[in-house]
Amino acid sequence: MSESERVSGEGAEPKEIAEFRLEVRAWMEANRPPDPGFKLPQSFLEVESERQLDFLRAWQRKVYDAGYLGLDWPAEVGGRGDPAKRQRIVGQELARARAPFLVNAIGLQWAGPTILVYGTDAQKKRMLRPILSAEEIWCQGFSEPGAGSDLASATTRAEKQEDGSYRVTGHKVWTTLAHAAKWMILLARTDPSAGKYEGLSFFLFPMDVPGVTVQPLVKMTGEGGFNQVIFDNAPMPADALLGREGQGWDVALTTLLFERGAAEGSGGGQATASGESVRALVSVAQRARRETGFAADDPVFRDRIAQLWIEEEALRLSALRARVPELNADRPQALRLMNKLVYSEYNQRLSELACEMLGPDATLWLGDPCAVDRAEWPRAYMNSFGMTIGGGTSEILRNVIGERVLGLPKTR
Amino acid sequence: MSESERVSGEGAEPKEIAEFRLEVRAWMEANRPPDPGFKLPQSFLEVESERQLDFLRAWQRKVYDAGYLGLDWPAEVGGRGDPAKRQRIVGQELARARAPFLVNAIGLQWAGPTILVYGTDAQKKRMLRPILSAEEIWCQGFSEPGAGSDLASATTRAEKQEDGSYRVTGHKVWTTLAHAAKWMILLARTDPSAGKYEGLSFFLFPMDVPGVTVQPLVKMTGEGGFNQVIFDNAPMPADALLGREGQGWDVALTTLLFERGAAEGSGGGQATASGESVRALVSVAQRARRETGFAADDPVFRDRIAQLWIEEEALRLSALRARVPELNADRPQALRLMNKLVYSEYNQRLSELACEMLGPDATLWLGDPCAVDRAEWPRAYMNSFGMTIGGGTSEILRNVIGERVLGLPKTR
Amino acid sequence: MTRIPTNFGFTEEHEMLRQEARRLFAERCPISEVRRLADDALGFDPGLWKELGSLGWAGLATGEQYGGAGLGFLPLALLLEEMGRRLVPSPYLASLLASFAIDAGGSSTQRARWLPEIASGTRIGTLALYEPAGGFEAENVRATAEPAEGGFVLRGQKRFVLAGASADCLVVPCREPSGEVSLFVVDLPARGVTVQGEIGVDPTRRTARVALDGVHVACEARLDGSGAAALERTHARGFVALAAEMVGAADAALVMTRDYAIARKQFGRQIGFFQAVKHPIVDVMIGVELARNHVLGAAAAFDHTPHAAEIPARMAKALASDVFATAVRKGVQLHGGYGFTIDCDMHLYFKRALWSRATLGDGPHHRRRLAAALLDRDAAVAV
Amino acid sequence: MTRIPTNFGFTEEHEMLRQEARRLFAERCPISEVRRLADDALGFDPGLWKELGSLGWAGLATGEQYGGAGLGFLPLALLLEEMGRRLVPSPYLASLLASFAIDAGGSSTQRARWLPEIASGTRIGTLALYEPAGGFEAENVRATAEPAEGGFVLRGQKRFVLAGASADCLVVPCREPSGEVSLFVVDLPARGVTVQGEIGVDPTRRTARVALDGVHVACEARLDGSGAAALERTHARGFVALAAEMVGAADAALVMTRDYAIARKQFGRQIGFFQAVKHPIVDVMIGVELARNHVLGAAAAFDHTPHAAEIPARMAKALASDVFATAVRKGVQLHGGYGFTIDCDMHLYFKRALWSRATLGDGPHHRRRLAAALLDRDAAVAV
Repeated sequence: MSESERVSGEGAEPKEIAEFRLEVRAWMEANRPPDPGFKLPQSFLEVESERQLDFLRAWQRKVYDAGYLGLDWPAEVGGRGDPAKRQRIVGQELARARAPFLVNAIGLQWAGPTILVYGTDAQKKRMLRPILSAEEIWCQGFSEPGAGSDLASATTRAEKQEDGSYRVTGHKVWTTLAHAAKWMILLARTDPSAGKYEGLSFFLFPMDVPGVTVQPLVKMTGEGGFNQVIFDNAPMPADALLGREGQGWDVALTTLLFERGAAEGSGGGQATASGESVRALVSVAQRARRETGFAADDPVFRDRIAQLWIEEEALRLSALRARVPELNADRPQALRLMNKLVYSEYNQRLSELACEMLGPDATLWLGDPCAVDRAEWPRAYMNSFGMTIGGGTSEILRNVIGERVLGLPKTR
Repeated sequence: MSESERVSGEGAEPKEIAEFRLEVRAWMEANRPPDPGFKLPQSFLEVESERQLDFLRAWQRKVYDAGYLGLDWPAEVGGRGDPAKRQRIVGQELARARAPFLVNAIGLQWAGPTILVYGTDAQKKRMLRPILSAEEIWCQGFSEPGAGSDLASATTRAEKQEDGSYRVTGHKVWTTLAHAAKWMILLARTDPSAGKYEGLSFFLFPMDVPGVTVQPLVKMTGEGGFNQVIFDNAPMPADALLGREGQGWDVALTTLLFERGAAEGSGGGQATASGESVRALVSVAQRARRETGFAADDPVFRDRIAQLWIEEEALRLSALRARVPELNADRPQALRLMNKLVYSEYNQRLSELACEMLGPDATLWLGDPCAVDRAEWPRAYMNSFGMTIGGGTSEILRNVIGERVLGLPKTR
Repeated sequence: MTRIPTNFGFTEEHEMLRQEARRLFAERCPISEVRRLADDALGFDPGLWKELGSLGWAGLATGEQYGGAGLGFLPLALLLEEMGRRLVPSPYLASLLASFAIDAGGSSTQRARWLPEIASGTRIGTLALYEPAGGFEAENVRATAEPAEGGFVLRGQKRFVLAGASADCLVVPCREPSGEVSLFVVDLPARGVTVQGEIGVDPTRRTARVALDGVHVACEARLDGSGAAALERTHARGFVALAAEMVGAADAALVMTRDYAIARKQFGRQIGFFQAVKHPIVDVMIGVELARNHVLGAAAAFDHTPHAAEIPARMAKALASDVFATAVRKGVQLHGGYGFTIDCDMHLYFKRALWSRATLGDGPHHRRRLAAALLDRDAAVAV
Repeated sequence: MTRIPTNFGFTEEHEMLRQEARRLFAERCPISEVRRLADDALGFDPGLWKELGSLGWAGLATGEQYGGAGLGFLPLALLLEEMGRRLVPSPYLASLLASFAIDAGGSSTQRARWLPEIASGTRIGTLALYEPAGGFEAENVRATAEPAEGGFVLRGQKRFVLAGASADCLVVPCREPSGEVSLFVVDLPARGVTVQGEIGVDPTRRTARVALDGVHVACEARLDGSGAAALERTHARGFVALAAEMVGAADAALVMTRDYAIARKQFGRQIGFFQAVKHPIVDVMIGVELARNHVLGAAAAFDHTPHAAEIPARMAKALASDVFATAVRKGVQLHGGYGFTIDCDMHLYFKRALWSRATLGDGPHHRRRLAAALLDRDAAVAV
């Protein structure tokens, strides 16, 4: 088998699917945008500038217009009502083509699918199409300074007014894309007298109202892309409510399942084509000079690279196996709940290993003319913590898996 | 430097100490007993038979008679009142000479030192000398079926009688050497109405009274050496009490400090001469056949062996550094409290690595004519769990260190 | 592009087999039975062995033309996982290796001669994997086959021969004067063959030393195909068969530890409350599930893309070896003092893990080959 | 038998120095100052540098006959640990490497010429460690020194030169036509030397690319001793100097994480209650203490058994590299979202760890040499 075949995404496919894949692949090849001439972010978590945003919106729009987004969403909201499988194929081919990522990821992967589950018809009609077209960017307002892992402790208040509308006061943090967002999925407390979980509600909050202050935060890489958002009596219409009042925690858990890759239905597939990362690692190993030659010739590094390859392949196989219920009979939720945990830690070890192999060359930073791959690897290693912390820290996810999948007693 | 020098125990020593070391070394060389012709246990945790016991008692007696035990115990109880350093040297030279271990380890290392701290003059006079001479073997009655890591939950009851004596009823487990012991250090509840900690007392219990049943337990290696002990209204005199009634938990914590190597004053040094283990591992690596030759030539195993060497040396240096208070100013307790944890896990990884390198050869067991080193390595790997579990599991010790050394909140 | 089916080729028939296997082994091989057989001279239950034969499971993957069920590798992997879960002491794996070898190296005549009896369970086969000098690959073979009147004379020492003392038929790699390795099938007992049971760390798995001291075999006893190639194919299948068993056993060790963490209380709480107990259990579960992915993937590869199965097979054995080792290491540790005794069943899994990791290549062994396939242009392994 | 003193040769004088250093850096280099200097063009505080000179610390280990304090390596290690703790941006380590090299390679005349000014802090020295082709050992040197009238002409490229843009004096290894490597001392600025600051991941540590484009130096600029031998001795001291700094910095990262685990509450508890937070912090502490043991042991070895110091030195750098990497990995992770921002000081330690691990050999690099010393009879390393 050639290298390109070895790292491909899927098992043997029915003819129609294989044809669809080839069609997408050809389109990507023909339409992938050229290098814009300025630094692009590594993922949607690091979008800083207007020009980055414009470029990425235009690209997502192009993919949508070509008919490759929202494939598994209903036609009446802008989708195509196809099986989820086709959307996954688009995601895989996007990654394979090394095309830019889809910038409205929070809308496509978390907000949209949640609205599809809990939204009224009016909400679906209004919200979903602009998610696909990237006309309206979404952000997520779950975490607070005092409620990071313990999301249910959120204290941001949504106070109901006489006319049924709400006023929001509070403080959200780690709000990726808030600076660009038209909408926020917001977890807020509507009933402070109710229990910790029962007092929460879930809203589709319009960011362009008065009383909203977005302050950029800077990541350890020096990059922006996430923010804190301060609400000072900000107004929100009655129909911003998603689901029922007091149902917020349940709705948020659904969102978290999408966020952790534990449920299907994202409008645009995640960029997780298999083989991509280890292939990049191999390229680093072949260029990384060690005392004994190149890292690719050093048995100690070879052993670690092989281990990562094994894990990457195991993750790829998870995607196949997750769709055969009988092969998950003993622990139906396991593969889905562990996906984000395993991937994020694998990814962290992989990017750290790349830095290790590169040695001093990995200590050069963005802007240095000799930096290897524009300092991609130390940057990727630092950014990898975004994934092991955000969307449920690895520590919290181990609790979740232990409790929900294995029935171990709750640690709290 | 030659190999034998590289693995030696101590730093440069004052002349008198160096002379003492040479004297001990010469004595060991001349007096080390020959192979008895039957299987000896790997440590005092695995003593099974009468003949093993007799052989080992005789050896300890010989060491004591030569003046090399109890060096740092007072002369009036059978010791010599020397500095602790000399006793350590004996321990190191015992290990260096590959002499048999000292069988009355619980007496020498845990019971004796505790009696020295808390005992009355009468108790010291009565108990200590026969510990040194191995005339009276000791065992430890702390753990219970329901109180393993949570020792303070002990429910074994010591009920005070009108004449001031006690009656003991209860169940102790993992009681090493109980089958051979004349005495037990016993943690028992004297006041069930008092608090969990306050209701405990500490006793020097005579094993040869009615109402005591010793049932051997068998380890996963198939070896014996530890037991459960069932007390059915067993009598115990008033002067069996060590310390005050209700002071048992404090006394037991002192014992645990000795047990975990966190305090000095043991009557006979532990067999932890540095270099011994990695040296043995190297010998395995040089004989272990791998696909590419010997494990000693395989860079992946070489890397792991070197890592263990680094850790072994770090442990050796701990022993030196622990005695310079200024070099421990920031965390005075750290080195001592972490010693058992680090050593036991290092030892477990080392013995597992030996098994890995040996491959199929490590799957042959005691009695097979082709078993490498009489199956020492799989046996050592299995026995290594005795140390990561007994005397405070690794998990509990991490709590203890986190709480006592780092001031982290208690996990309970 | 060469790909396995997206559902691994899994069918309802496979599911029925899996359930049936789980039921049967739960009933016929509870841990009390494993303990009984651990002390038994023979080391397995001939009744259960016979039943596996009559269920058609001894020849599950063997072609129908040779008396097998011809169901392929995937159901075999599912069956082996269930056997591993119960640590079923059985010559099953031994016989499987023999049938793989005869299938890979034999002419159709030779297959027809030996496979049906093995597939029916009438005869127990085995493959001589190791020699005293170590290694199981063709290049490690030092036993010799000298041409002699009407056949060959075999000489050499073999070790760690699975079920060696029970086998009726031994497939043995020997080196011919040309330097080539060939596979010979020796019906046992045979003059010149001495079988001596080994005393192994794992009492649920019996192995033997086999001495070949001038063993005369007929020409037809030499399998027609290249011995080296046949061995390679056999080994790859062996990696996955053993990995499947290991995944089942690791899963059982995990469940046992999980159950103990729920049942056992300390400090007034179930110990599974404590993350120092909970998180290692979760990590073991994750490892077991990932290793299971590889077993399924590799099994499907043998069924659908056999020319590209070596890499998945090595991945399965490498990961299963590490995961099983961790599962039992944590298993003993988290059971505390009890886990360290022979009363706790964990030690049986612990010993099986030691044996299984060491046999047919461990993590470092297979990762070395995988790295070559990934990193070296001129890798010998087909990727 | 060659042994270090049982107390590492530690004295009251060392203790006073340690306390004084801790006090001084706490006062003069709080984290706000580190942040200021991270954005500063020069990258360090010349006032503090001058003060180190006047305290005699720039020449702490330099012999008294060359203007140093002659206190030996142990107090130097203690001082560097305190600098690491505060991430003190300083050309100290650079100048130290230069003085090690001149001390190791220079004749007494050469030492007398350069060491006093470095020891007094009047001039900043540095050593050119790397070249574009990688590696810092003598065999990696490709820069050349051609004999020319009255001296030599140096040509080549050097990278990752510590404090390169601030240095007054550069020790540079070059290869002579004979193939031997020699060390040359170049007073800066010099014609033909171009220094270009690198943009590094660690803003508290400045490095530079240095181009030698036909640099004329006098005969006396070539250090008399064997360049390879001098480099080896210099590197070994460099391993421990850097390891000492790393241990201090790792300890600070540990303490910061510990403090956060006590201050931060989630689920109604201090997060340090949770073993998933507590136990990794404990493991980092254990690693830091073990690495500190090796730094002390190696420092004592330079002072008392210098012929047997290479192994302890490599152990110190190997362990410190891994421990510091773990300390900051856990440090960021356990600080949660905050730890991932530039507002949290952890990122400064994280970046220092990346730089420090990569420089002067990481864990695998040194373990490879250690394994050779332990396992190979004909090891090049003196054990």
